[in-house]
Amino acid sequence: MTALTWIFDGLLTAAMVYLAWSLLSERDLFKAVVLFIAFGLLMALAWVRLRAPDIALAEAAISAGLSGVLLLDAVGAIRSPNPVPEDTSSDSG
Amino acid sequence: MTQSERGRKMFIESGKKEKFPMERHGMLLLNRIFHRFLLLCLLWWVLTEGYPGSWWFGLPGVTVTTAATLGLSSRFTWHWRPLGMIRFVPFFFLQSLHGGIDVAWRALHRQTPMNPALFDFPLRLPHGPARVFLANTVSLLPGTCSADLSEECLKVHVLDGSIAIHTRLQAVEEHVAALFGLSIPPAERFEEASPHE
Amino acid sequence: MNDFYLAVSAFLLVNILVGLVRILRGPTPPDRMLMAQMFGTTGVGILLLLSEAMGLPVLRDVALLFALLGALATVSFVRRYWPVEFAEEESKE
Amino acid sequence: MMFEEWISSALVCAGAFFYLAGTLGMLRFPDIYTRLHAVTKADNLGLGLLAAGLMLRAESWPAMIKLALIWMLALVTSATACYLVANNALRAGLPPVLGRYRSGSRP
Repeated sequence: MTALTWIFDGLLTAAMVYLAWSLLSERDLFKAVVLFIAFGLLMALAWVRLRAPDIALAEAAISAGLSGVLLLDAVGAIRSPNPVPEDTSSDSG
Repeated sequence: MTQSERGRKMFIESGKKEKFPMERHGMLLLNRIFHRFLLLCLLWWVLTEGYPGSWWFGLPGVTVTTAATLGLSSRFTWHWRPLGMIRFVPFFFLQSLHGGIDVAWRALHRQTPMNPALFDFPLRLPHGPARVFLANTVSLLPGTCSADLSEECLKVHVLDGSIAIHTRLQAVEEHVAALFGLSIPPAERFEEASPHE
Repeated sequence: MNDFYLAVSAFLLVNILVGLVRILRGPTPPDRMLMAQMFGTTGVGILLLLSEAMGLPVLRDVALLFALLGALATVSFVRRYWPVEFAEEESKE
Repeated sequence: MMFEEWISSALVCAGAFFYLAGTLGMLRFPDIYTRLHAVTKADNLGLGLLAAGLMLRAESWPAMIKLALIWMLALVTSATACYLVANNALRAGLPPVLGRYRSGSRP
């Protein structure tokens, strides 16, 4: 355990706690989903630091692959169609 | 021009194998099966990092996968020319390095100087995987980003509209054509000026 | 030598944590989504460095999975959350 | 051996530098299209140089090829994602910033 590992682990833990808090207290659902995807990545890194690469593998597949896609799909189904451009009218083509 | 017609004809004929005589067809099929089998074996070897015990599981898996790919992908065969590949890879590396340093300079500069523009780049490549490959390559080369692949044009977003973007993209297109063994008509001269200025 | 790789991976971690700002205040949803993809890419880099620093070659498989699934969330975002193309086609028919 | 290690370290540092440039680009570039450039650059050069540096120190041939495979996989996925986002943004009518731009003086 050198000082560098302490720094790395401390940063990772602090970022995860901050990210968890901000995604739970977020009102905008889409923003919360994106934060959740980022959180899943840091979670996988944490499993790696705990020397559990198999769980990290599962975490990567579930958080990046499965939950991200499912949650985005759900948020898209909840919201009205064509939600993105707020400052531009439907000037497509 | 005749060369380009020949290239297109070759491209069209590569899709319909049933015109060949029966024996030739069989040989080609065997050849293809063999190549695919070798490729999948290589992939398995790489994925297991050469662990010898894994071949008990790997060989049956590779065999089944070879059979499955033959059943699934008869339409999407394409051939990369080795010579084109040897020319393409260093070209791609040099171009990415050059463009990457350029974009990094813009990002690190105090004022982020840039001059973004949208270009319509007329395509000379025939329809098919070569065009998709070109669009992806253009996206990967920093400084350019393909935004819309339509019937005749590739809409490209560039970070700096004042550089000779057409010449650069034509060079990329020629390399892709060489990679796929296609011949394309000679380049036309373009006015190298930003259309939005 | 291991310290060097750990230091670089800590640097990359700081890098994505700074990029978190873009998720929190990106003006449009695609900006946020792009930053999530950036998280994935940087995560691949961190995992490769950690596999060298910690002496765990298994982590390359985790990195492979991240590279494979990293863009999946973006694709789902474009097709499901922000389906402009489908809306256009429906309105034409 | 020493020489190889130096080259490897230099390549890893260069990769980290391009990651930094990509993040800074994400933060500072004016619109979604220009930010796409930053992301694909981090994918291509950052990961590429980093993987190249680690390839020099890989313990076996398959490990080396696997690193290259990871890089190529990341290239394919990032190119696809880049095209999808840019195309969709264009269709949705998100206006790109065009013409000369410097931070602080939006045209």
